[in-house]
Amino acid sequence: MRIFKSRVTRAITVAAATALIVTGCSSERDTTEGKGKDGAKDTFVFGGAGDPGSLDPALASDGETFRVTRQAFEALLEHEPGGSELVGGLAEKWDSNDEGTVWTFNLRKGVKFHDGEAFNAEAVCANYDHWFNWTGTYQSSAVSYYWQTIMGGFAKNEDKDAPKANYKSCTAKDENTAVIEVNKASANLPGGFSLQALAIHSPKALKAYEKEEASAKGDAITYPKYSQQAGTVAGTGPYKITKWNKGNKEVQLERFDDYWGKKAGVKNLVFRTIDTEEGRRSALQAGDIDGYDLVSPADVKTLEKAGFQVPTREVFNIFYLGFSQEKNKALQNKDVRAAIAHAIDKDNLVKTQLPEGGVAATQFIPDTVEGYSDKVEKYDYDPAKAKSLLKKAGEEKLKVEFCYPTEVSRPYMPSPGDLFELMKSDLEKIGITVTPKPAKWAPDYIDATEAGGCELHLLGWTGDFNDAYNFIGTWFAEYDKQWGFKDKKVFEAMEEASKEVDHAKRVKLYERANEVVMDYLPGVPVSSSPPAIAFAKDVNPPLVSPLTQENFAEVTFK
Amino acid sequence: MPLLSVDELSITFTGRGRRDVRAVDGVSFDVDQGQVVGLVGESGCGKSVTSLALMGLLPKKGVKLGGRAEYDGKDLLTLSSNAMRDMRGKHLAMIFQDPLSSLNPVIPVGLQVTEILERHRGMKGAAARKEAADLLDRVGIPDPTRRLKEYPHQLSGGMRQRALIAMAVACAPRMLIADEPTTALDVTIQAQILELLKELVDQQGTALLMITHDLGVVAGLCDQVNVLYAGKAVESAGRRELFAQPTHPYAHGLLGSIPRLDAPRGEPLRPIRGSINDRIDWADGCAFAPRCDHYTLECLSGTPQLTEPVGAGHGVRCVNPVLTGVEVKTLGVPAEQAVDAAAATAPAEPAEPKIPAQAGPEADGKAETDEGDAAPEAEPEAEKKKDAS
Amino acid sequence: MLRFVVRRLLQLIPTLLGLSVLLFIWLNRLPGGPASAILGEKATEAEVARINRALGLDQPVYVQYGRFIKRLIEGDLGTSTQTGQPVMDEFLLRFPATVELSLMAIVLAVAVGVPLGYFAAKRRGGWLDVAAVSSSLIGICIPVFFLAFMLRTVFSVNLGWFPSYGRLTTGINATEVTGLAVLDGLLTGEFDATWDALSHLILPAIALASIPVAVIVRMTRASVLEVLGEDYVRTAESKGLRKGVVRTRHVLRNALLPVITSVGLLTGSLLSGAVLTESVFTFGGIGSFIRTAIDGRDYPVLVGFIMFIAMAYVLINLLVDLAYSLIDPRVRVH
Amino acid sequence: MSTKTDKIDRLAELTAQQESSSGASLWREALKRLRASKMALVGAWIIAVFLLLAIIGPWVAPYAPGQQWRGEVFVNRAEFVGARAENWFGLDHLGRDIFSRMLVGARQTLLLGVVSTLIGLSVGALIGSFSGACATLGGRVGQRIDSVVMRCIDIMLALPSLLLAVSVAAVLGQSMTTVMIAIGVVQIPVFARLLRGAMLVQGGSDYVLAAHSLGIRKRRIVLTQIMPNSLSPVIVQATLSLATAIIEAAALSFLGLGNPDSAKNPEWGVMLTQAQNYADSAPMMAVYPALAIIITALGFTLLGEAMREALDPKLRG
Repeated sequence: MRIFKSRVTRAITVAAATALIVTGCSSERDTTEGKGKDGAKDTFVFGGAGDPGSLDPALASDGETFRVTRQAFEALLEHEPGGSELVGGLAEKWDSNDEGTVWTFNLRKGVKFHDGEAFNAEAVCANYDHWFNWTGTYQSSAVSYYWQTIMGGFAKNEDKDAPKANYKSCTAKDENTAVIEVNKASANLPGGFSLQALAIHSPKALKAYEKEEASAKGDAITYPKYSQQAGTVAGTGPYKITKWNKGNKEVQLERFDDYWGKKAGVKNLVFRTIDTEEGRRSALQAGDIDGYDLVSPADVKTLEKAGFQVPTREVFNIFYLGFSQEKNKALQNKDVRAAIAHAIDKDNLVKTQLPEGGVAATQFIPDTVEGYSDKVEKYDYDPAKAKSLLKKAGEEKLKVEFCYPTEVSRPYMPSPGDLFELMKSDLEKIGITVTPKPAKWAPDYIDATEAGGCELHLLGWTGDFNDAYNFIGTWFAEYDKQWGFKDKKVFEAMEEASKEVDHAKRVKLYERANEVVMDYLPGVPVSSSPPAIAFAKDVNPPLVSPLTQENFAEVTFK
Repeated sequence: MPLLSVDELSITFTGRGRRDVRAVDGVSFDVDQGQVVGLVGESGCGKSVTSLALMGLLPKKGVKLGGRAEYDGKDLLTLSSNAMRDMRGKHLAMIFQDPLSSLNPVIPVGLQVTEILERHRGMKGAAARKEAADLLDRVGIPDPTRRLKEYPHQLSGGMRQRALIAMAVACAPRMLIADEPTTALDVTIQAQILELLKELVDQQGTALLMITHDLGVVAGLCDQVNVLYAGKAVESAGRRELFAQPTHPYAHGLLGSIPRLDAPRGEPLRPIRGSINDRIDWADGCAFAPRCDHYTLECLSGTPQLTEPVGAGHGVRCVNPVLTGVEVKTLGVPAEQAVDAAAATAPAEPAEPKIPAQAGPEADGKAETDEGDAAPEAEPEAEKKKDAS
Repeated sequence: MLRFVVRRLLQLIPTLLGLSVLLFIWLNRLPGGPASAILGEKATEAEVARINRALGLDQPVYVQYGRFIKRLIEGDLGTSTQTGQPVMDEFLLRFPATVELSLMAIVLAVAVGVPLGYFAAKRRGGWLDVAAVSSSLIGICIPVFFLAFMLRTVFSVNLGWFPSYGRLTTGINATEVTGLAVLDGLLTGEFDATWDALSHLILPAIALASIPVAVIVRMTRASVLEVLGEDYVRTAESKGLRKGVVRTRHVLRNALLPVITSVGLLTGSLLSGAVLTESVFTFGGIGSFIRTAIDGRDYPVLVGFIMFIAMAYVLINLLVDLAYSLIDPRVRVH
Repeated sequence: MSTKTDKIDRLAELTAQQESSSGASLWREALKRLRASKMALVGAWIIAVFLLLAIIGPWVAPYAPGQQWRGEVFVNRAEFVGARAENWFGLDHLGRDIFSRMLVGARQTLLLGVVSTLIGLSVGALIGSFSGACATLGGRVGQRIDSVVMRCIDIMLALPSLLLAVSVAAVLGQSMTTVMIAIGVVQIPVFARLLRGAMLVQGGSDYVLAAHSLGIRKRRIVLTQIMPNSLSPVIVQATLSLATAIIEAAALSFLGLGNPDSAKNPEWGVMLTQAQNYADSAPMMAVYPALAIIITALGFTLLGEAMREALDPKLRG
């Protein structure tokens, strides 16, 4: 005992002393970090903005989770690297019947799951059936949001408010052909098959999942244990998840050597959470991480100047100023809405507040999405016209409440408070009195906007896949409290487009729908802007994706 | 050659933005082996400061020392602080006024005794503890081994003072300074402590510098007495001489203000007027003049010199000395007897001719000190816990 | 002694009950609800209703309070709306990091504050005193998060001496024993982990220590000044004891008594500071967790944290009292 | 119990003692000492300048705080406009004049400090004097009540002030008023303890006993004797609270709970928080508000501490 004690004491002293010396020496620290035996850097550390919610993407609906799981799980379809076109993923080819209800997938051969299981049609069906047969808390839309969006409800809906199931069946026609049937054609297909939430897990892992139950206890939903630690989950991706160290806020992944495609460029991939923008920037500058997402637009120039790489993504989101017509009756007048649209100096917003590559928007989808129309009515910046429109409407002393979220940075609006300030001063210029209504993003702000409690509000959307319905369909297909209007022309245009199965025809109908929507002007689409992403100097970065679906297996060190 | 020879000691406090204050202004006295010398005066007269200066316990900053204080041929005032550290406790030891606050409350008494043995006598562990127990036993603390383990707050007031004395005599110092060692104690205990001190002086031949305002203590213990007023010795004499014929009006007044049992009923006390704050600068004349019944214009012409108007070895600093002795007629007894009476009563029957201010001992250090408002009626000897410094 | 402890612990019960009522009322007064916090942008009314039903939020208030209390007694602080994990588990997971950081900060504060306070008092009015007092005053006046921010910019981004965030460098997989990374490294002999953890700790600890240092400097200074004027110090000097003995045994030992109390009870300000520093340095402790809970309105976590602190406060208080009675013989617990 | 409480209690004790012993002269004494203190002098100067700015700031500010320079000078995101003739401190991230915003912010900051301190003071005084009155005059039941109240107050002291603020903000929504209330709430236990302490000391003091023995009603004693005499510790604490309020406000902004309407009513804490996002490209944007906060808080702290020292003989030499 005594010997032990004194040895420990001595060790403490020695270690503390050395530590102080070593940490005092900067070069020492940099060289010892993340190197393999041969001295080459073999760990790529990426700074995320938030902790993932679970390691099972099927339970998630947020980008921070998907960024991690995407490296380990693959869906039937994927998007082309650096673009938004659908391409084969685990399915090499896919097809549907004319009604869009039967989807046939020709699966890739020689694919292995991380746990050694083989990938085949039965595995695919096991996944879809697993989700379809979810019970209990899994049926909560907090857990299975994407499944419900794409496939509707479950085999046995436990809640009468749950959507009706659209998923019918999945059959393994042969080893490499899976057929998925749905009840009704949907605009969300085939795009939905590419969602990370519907990525394919190993059947062995699925069996293990089924032994556990998510539970709702107290005020929140408890995620099942398997999704909270590495070990059980297994996909087919180029990396496998080896450790989730929540205390250190990091998820560690390791190259999967049996990957069917090109093997990952760096052996270890680590996602570490750094909650603040300036924290991530500092970490990159200090050399503690090799890249991070959601770069503050203000930092892009300084980072580039210092030699960091800040590749520009294509835009795939939309940021808009919403009107709640029921909350403020004046907004029911199109002239008032148009006046506001003419008052907003979009170019200034884009130039001063949004990252490089941002563009002013003319409609509620970015120009990268099929269905974008050049013929929509554009409400150009024109304060004089805005004023005269107000006068025409007899609303020269218009007063509006303007909601904006605080302490949040969304991919489409890096700093809402500042965007609000600029718009507010725009509106004041044409004589509108603006009352600021700031609120915390969740739940306060979301609640208020959803309930139509905000006369003017700032929101946006990042597309899940390349289909215009994924944008405008969520807002203008039917009466929505957030917008508080009923307009037959708009609703009909949407309905028509969503029902069309033929792709080319549907795109045309979307263009038309966009024109109708912009003619009605339910809100002001402001901008589309790519969230900036930055990498260290010695990194060959992956192709950046408009859907923020970067594949980190492409990364290598210079 | 005397053991300690203080020559024209002066102590000045200097402070930024403040006027210099000369607390002690040319005090001289000698202490021989085995002799008990008293420094007497009311609070603020400089007696405690003198003792601290001799011990080298005054802060270096803001204090200017003048004159010499030779102990065994070494000038204590110029000794380096390390040399002084070696002297203290070993050659010179001091007993303080308030035994409770003078003992470290969170350390057992034993350690406070052994630490000095360790420092100066190189004793360690059990040997030191045994010696400490012997010391406590010697100063009359019963059950010393148990007491060693106790903390100061567990001891009674008298025992604490005994413990302090034990520490002081632990290294058999040749010179002991006692600063009001009995002030904070109950009267019965006071006598015992004085008795103890007397014994120690007698047995070990230690020289004792007794600092007190208590004339009873002086009468009972001291061989030689120096009466201090406003930083200067105003009268310096042997005990008997002083009590027989207090010549300086201040000393005269001090003795005269002792209430006596044998005084007739209704006889008023005769306190000295005013307080020590009513003083003039020694440079301008006699500092006591404003309170003096005998003062003349002559008193204000420069510092009075120490003369010997009533006999050799009896110095008086006054131009109008009182040559009549303590007013014998009011005392009703001859002067010579008065001394004996005071001496006899002090240790033995302490309740009797005490100075009024001592009736209630100040038990702890928290008592208020309001030096400023001592009314003329107040007893001039009302010694406060803290000396003006 | 034991009775004292038991009594103090019993006193905890009414306090916590009262606190729980307050917290419950507070929770019920809150606008919005967990449902929309869970669902985010995608919430629809029907879904919110479904979640509320699932969580039992549609039941009467007293039923909800009953459940609230029952769960508290079971040590169940609810489930975090952000992470979907039990609040208790989240705390336990992150507690060691905050303990480690706080300990480091306190050690730093004591190591710097006590000597500084002591010498400031010894050389009262000298340059050291002026420097110590004024820097401690300034230390209190710098917003903690700003200090943390400056430290990171200077020592991590510009000089590159210390890591800018986190607890451990990736790739250093220390074996967990106690959860305190520095200690674990020492216990398992993984010294690289120890100094990696230490280097991550230093900047946040300095930031977190800024207020405790200021408090300790001033407490020590005032206390030493008081003790220096005490008679027993003069007694010790009169015994000719060596300087070191006087300083440690007689001055510091007594002067540090009130400082010890204050160190024990800096909990509140330490935890406040931890929320700020940890979130600047993304240090994976309770502090940064609370920060995200504040951002995400994770009420179960906030409520749990308040209960947790109240308990910690009472317990630390108790420990300090016990420690005090051991150090100061005048204080005896009955 | 804690350092905080220790200091508060000591302050209460001291001033109460002084009041009761010889009233006005001790005030004068303290004032004299205060005047000699360099700390107080520096503090007073800082406060004087701050007050001046707070009063005249919004009038002398060259531009409206919300006015934005557009196009011609503030383009291309990261390029900030630094100090120049028209804009002494340069432009912020929205192209607004930082100098004007600092000036207007001085008043906001003062307002915030004063109002929140008043909230803390009034509620704290109510609780503290109630508790103190119970303890001194209420017999055994009163003492029980007092001990319960004080335990709650102690726990409130222990809770991180930020959490209290978050709780308040959560219920009341986010606004300048919320910030003031939140910071005020944090001060409540401090003042409650202070007043209770003062009352307890005075409750046992001679003049209260004398008043009591003269048959003066208890309530009257509290109102006429004890309350007025607790004034000086309150003044000291209020000065220190102003400093705390300014710093707390900054911390609240950092956590996103600051004043949301910062365009027209800029407040230094919010300015500092916003500036941190641009620390890399425009560091001066953070430096101005940070220095302003630190210096102002320092001013109040210096004066408060000097006052405390002047009142406390133990801290004197």
